Amino acid sequence: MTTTPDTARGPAMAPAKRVDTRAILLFAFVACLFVGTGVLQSWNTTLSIFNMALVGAIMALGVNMQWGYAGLFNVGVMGFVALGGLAAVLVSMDPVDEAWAAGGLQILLALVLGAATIVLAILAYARLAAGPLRTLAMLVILIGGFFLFRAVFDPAVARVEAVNPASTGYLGGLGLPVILAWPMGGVLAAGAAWLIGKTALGLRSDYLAIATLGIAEIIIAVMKNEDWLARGVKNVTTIPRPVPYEVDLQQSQWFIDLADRLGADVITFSSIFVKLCYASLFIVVLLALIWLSEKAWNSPWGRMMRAIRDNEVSASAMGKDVKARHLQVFVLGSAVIGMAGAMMTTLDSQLVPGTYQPLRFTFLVWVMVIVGGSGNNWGAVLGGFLIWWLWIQVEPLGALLMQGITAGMDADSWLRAHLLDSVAHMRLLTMGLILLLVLRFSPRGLIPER
Amino acid sequence: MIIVQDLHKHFGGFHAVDGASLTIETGSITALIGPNGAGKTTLFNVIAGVLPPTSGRVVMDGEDITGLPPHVLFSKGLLRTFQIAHEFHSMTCRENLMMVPAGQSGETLWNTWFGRKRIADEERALRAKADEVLEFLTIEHLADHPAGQVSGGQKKLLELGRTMMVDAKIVFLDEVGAGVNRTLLNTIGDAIIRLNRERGYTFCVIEHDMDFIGRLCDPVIVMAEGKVLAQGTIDEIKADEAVIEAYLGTGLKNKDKLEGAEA
Amino acid sequence: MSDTSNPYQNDRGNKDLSITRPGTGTLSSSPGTGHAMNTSQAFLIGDTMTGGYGNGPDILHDCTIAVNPGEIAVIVGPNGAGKSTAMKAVFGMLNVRQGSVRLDGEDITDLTPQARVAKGMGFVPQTNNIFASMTVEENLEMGAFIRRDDIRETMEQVYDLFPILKDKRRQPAGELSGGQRQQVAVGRALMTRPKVLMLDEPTAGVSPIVMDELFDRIIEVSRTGIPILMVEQNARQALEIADKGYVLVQGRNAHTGTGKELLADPQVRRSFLGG
Amino acid sequence: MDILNAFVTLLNFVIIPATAYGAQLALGALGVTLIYGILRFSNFAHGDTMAFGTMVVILCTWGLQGAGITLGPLPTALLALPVGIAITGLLVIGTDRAVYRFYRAKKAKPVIFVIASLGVMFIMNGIVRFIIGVDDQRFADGERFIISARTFRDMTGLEEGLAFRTSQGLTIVVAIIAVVLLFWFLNRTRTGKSMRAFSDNEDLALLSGINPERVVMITWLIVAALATTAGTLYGLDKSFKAFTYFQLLLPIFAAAIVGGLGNPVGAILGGFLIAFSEVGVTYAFRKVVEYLAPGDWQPEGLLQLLSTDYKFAVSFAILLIVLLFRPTGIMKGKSV
Amino acid sequence: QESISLGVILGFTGPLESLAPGMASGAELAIAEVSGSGLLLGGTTVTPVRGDSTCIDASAATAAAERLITSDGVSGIVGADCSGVTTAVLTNVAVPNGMVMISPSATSPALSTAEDNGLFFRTAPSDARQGVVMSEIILGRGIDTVAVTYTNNDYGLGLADSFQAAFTEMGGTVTLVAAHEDGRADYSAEVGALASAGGDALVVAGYVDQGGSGIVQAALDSGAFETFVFPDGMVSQALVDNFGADIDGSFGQNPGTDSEGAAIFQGMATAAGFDGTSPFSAEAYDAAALILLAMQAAGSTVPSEYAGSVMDVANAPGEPILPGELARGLELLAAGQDIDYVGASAVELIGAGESAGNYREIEIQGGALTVVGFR
Ligand SMILES: Nc1ncnc2c1ncn2[C@@H]1O[C@H](COP(=O)(O)OP(=O)(O)OP(=O)(O)O)[C@@H](O)[C@H]1O
Ligand SMILES: Nc1ncnc2c1ncn2[C@@H]1O[C@H](COP(=O)(O)OP(=O)(O)OP(=O)(O)O)[C@@H](O)[C@H]1O
Ligand SMILES: CC(C)C[C@H](N)C(=O)O
Ligand SMILES: [Mg+2]
Ligand SMILES: [Mg+2]
Repeated sequence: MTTTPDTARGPAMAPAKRVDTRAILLFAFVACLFVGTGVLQSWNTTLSIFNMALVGAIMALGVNMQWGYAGLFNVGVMGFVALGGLAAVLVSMDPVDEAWAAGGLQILLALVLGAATIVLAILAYARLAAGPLRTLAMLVILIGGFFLFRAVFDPAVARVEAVNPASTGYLGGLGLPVILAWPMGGVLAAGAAWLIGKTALGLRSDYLAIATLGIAEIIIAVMKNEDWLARGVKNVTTIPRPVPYEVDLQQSQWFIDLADRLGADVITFSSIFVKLCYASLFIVVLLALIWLSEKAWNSPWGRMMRAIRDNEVSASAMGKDVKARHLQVFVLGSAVIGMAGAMMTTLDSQLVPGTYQPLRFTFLVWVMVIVGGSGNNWGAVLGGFLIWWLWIQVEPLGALLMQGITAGMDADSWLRAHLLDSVAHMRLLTMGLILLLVLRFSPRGLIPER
Repeated sequence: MIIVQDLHKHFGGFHAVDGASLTIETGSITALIGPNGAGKTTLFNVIAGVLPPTSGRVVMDGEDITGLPPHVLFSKGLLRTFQIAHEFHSMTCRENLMMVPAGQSGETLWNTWFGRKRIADEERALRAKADEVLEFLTIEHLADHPAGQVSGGQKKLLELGRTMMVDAKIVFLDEVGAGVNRTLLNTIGDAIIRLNRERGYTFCVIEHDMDFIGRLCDPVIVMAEGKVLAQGTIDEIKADEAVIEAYLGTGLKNKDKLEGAEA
Repeated sequence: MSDTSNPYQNDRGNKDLSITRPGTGTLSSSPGTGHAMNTSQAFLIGDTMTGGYGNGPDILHDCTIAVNPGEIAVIVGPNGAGKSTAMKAVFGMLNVRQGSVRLDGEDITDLTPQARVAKGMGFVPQTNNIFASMTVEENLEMGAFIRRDDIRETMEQVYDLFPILKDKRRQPAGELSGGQRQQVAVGRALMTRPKVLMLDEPTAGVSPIVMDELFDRIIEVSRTGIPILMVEQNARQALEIADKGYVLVQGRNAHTGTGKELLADPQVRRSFLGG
Repeated sequence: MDILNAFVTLLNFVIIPATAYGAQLALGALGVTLIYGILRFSNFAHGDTMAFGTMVVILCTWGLQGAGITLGPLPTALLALPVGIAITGLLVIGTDRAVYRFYRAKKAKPVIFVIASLGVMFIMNGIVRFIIGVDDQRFADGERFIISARTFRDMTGLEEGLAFRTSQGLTIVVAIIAVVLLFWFLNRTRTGKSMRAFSDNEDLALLSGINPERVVMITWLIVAALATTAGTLYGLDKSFKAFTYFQLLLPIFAAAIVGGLGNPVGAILGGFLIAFSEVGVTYAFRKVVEYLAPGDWQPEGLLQLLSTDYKFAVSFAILLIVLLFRPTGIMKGKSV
Repeated sequence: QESISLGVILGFTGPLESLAPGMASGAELAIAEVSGSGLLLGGTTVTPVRGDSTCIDASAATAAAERLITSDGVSGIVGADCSGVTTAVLTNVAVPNGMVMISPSATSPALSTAEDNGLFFRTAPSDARQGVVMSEIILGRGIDTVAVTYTNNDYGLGLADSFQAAFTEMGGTVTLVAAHEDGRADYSAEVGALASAGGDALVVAGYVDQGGSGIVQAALDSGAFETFVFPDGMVSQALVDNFGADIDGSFGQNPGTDSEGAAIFQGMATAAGFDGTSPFSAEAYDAAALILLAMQAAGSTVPSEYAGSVMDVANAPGEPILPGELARGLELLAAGQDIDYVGASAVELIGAGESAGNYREIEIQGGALTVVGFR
């Protein structure tokens, strides 16, 4: 354990003045990776990886808040990302008037009824004394409520989904600018996180993990099967963009002039331009989030969170409301993840519930946090960039590796053919190899918590 | 100050605390002693809200505090230390102390972003206070050392130090002395007396070192098998047959033999 | 380890890397033997040891502790003096940069802790000294892990010594009170039937009656010829039964003498024994 | 007669499939729970370890079949099982040497192990696909059924059939034997206890003379045996496909956790809980009610609590509810 | 002498990883044929570059496409395979970069109306059509109550929807439509519900090497259904390999014609060492061939220039071109003549550029797949 006494931390507020050369070198290295991709492959590729990496970094920041700050093992990242995506649809798509007319209000009514049932049941549970009467009352409320809900809900849903199912068949959104979906994604995720936190945060480590994982699966199941909400597996495509369309740019005179002046090909430049627009929006969000989390983490708030993480029993005896704080970071972290989810859906301009797979949206983000260094915001961000770059680039890297392996072999040997056929699987294998290597040489993460 | 009424705490079929009733007077330094497994720590844990009681009540200054969570009790001025040190291992010793005071404005997220000046001032004061406590405990050289990597006794000191960071009404000390050097323990004893006299803290102390108890405490409550066995001044207790049999014992059996062998 | 609200809950192992990995860190000097010193002879001796945790600063400075068959040696000193560190060093849990450790004349400086157990050394650490999730009886069985003979008799002896453990033998040790856990820890070490016994504050937190019993038992054990090396904060009681006492201050031997001598030394009394 | 028919329907579509599926999950969960119990981390590579073991068994089975060796009514794969276990054992022990040992020595946090196991998962994933490819492989031979639906109908004259597959029978039997053996091993034998001691307090285990490397090796060997057996039985019952084995991981973990991590009996209970909630809650009771209802009365709807779209969600919801009331699983599991 | 490359974006890893190799081989067969002929635009050579669509991860697919276009500089894309990622790649990469994309297998009805600037085509028909064909086949066999299970994605749901609509319209009854997720460990729950709902046959709108087979297996084992109806995702050699005579009497349909093209293609595939009957392999061959033929027709490898020729070469009038005759097609085009590419799947592009939908009706007889008619 190497821990250098950190005298510079001073009144814990002062930002670490010590310039962390290791961190700077690592960021420079990752920057090289991106620039290298730009030079060797294309700037378009780099930028599209970069944009997703920004989103990944934000997700990693969110997970880092939960795990790094508070030791909460949230494996339901995917669910919050999906909720963010849902927000993008609900905010930016145009409302489908026909569908609303067919039963929109009735669906809302049903949802209110459903919520009321649950609230009533909880009230009954809290107010009535334990005993058979309470059980009976609860059962009556829940079962009655369920059937009432279904009776109102089902026909309305059937009518809404029947409205032109090939292209709509859902209620649509609010028709607002898609940028608003980002904070909304955060709010939606935060709301869900609050509900989850209220019930499940008492669970420990892996039990919390499986609980959150389960909730994420439930969220995805709802998004897949409730077509009236966001078309389910039929997907919502053509979500509006906050930035211009390439095709429009390619036709605008000013843009053609600009491209000319820069000596660039209009088509290539148009897609680079669009990506740069996205990138700058994302960077603003990322920087703001980093600033906020750095300030919070290097303050008495952060100190309190670390204490809670180290020892809950003792922190609680020292007057810290552990439950409330856990809920707080859980909600905040989830909001950040939800925001990233909305940003991602905006970038993709489509919501495809089927793409939400735990491996990609939960475990990959975890890898980012751990490889980057949990408990360190910069680490999480670095991990986000590095891992996302790898996730995309291991495909060509893996192929390259395979070529290397097979280079020495007889041109038409059976093994060589077989290996070259399997080249696609080098993708995950390479990822695994790199992951293990990184983890081996810095088990506490690339930029560890101080 | 604290009245415990017929408290029970059962673990499955085992009655760790089995109908204990006792009173801790305001301004006293009350000792709680008893054989290992008598239920002292369990009683502490119930009072401090770590464990829910099976039955019974705890009253503090006329207010029923049974089953309140620890952090609420803390805000009511009830503090406790742990028998097995519960330090925040990845934080420095100084931070371990600085985190204690409640109501720090820097614990509100909003302030960490937009109230930075105020936080800086508060932090300066806190830091000075923490350093003072560290110095008192003779571990000022460990201020920037991670608390997880100090010696066993130093952890206990830190544990005590945390109670000195705030103005408490009542402090429960669970075996502060175990593993602490006796000379230092005397200093701690002095501190406890000073806190008691000057700042009016009430103390309830679990300890197995009878000298320490004798110097500090009045009254002494003896627990055994989850119940209160005896109560009185130290001298009364030392003379109590039941207490001697259950707890104090009569000294080393082999002692004379040892000396005999040497002779 | 099962319940959040269990105040006895603690982490697995002591998070102290040094304990299983002697000398992780960058220190390259070969531990011990290269700098072997031989200042005196004893059955078990940590001879002029210098060393520390990982690549941190030295905690011990030319510290020597030794014990012979039939003897009880007690180490006392202020908190953080390095008493536990010295014990760990003797048991091979950290890097001894200079000096050596010898058992029965054999240099064991380079042996791993496991190997030392096999050579008959028994150790009760200061913290985390029980298997919290296992029953008391299983704790004792694990103490006898390296033994192949019948352990029932030893177990009965331990139960005689600590009757409460017999009552609780089916209970997970993690649910015991602080003092009871301490008894389990000592019991576990005794189960090995060690050739030499090292105890780090065995009486911390035990009631006076049990402390007396423990000391009695320790005397008995030592009578059977087993050397006993222990750290104690209940220093006066310990020194009374000690054949040899060491006062450590800041990792150095500050005073050495028989128990009686140290008890009689006014300066030692005042500074370390609480007057 | 109708009552019998109703009962047989329920048996055929709910009880038997759920029991067999539960046993499959339980076997997988046993491996997960053992690693968690002794080595203290959630091993994400378990699904792919199962795939690897099964792959070896399949290759061997093909060899045996090629040589004309079979087991009569039982699947030949059972003969190949020991080979599979041995080779998988070598693989996981090798993996431990190459990967996990380092972190153990570093006393890394469990989450580091989890992420490392994710890396191992990727690599095993690749290896399996390199060797056997991504396609469906069927390697079951011998009698498929102990009793098939048609035979049952012919035999009893009932309207409803009842099917019970050899592989289902095998799985149930093996799962029960495995859990009993494991329980006995961990709680009654010296080696088993030393493994628990190691898991409890590594340092103290060392001080008691327990050899950590041996404990770790034995753990991995048992895990290899469990994983290979579980994978093979699953493959015999359904089919072998690398991708599905990865997907199995989720319900397996759910089973291990809801049962209480580190507890073999919990793994069995968890497996059955997950399986029965998946199959039971979404079952449409129409047919059963039809048989039981008096006269010609026909229920209108399907009498289904929730559509099967939500079966996965339902099993997770039940898991959540269980955890809310028993925060460390049915059998009070461990947590790190 | 120029050399160009074509992108082949398919889900080499992920849930459809077992379909991808067959499809890629199909596409690469066509590419090799053209390149080998030395006739494309005066001897331009063509190399395939593979990209991994993962089938489900839109971001990874987009990134792969991005790389193919901007870094490898491909002149056209065969792919993607699954409808979801196809849409993503189309809107996010292909359209902005003006790249031509021909998907061999994305069958979601929604793609018919996607905004593509005339750059997107598919050699597979929209599932809207298949629903109608399947209903006719089922009713034609005197079956009027069926249960339906579909793989829970846009393909499965789209197909199930269009089938249910068509079937009920024609007077049939659907007892239950239940989704199943691919790659799950167990399908007893679905089969239990479907069995309870009853029906004379079970329509399995899934993938043969995914949940589809799992459902069939579970239904057979428990005796819940004996007759199955298989749409395109299920019809393949793997089906009979898996179940053999157990599913005798079951039937279904998949895109295909009685054209000799299909047979020729299978022969070529066998010669090249892969299974030509594997789903969408023929369509992939045609997709690649169409791109290259269109280049020849337009005399350019620039996507924006040859995009307009795709429909021309695919449809009549002109000389019909079968698999293996690509060289002849190139010659004809070079000579300024019109061709009508028929290919391995009887390509006929309608509407916004998707296959018209010729289906062949198959039946399992004696444990073998037999073609019993065409629609
Ligand atoms: N979580 C638990 N589950 C079961 N039994 C418990 C639990 N916690 C404590 N006990 C039992 O309750 C009894 C009282 O324990 P407690 O810790 O209160 O004793 P104590 O008086 O503090 O002893 P000591 O002086 O040794 O610290 C002991 O016998 C112990 O075994
Ligand atoms: N794991 C560790 N890593 C680094 N330094 C440590 C570690 N453990 C202890 N130290 C330091 O080593 C010094 C000696 O500690 P040690 O535990 O040996 O003291 P001790 O004499 O046993 O004190 P006590 O009586 O309080 O138990 C202390 O200053 C402590 O801060
Ligand atoms: C590869 C195919 C089976 C894909 C399917 N037709 C879809 O659109 O998703
Ligand atoms: Mg106690
Ligand atoms: Mg010590």
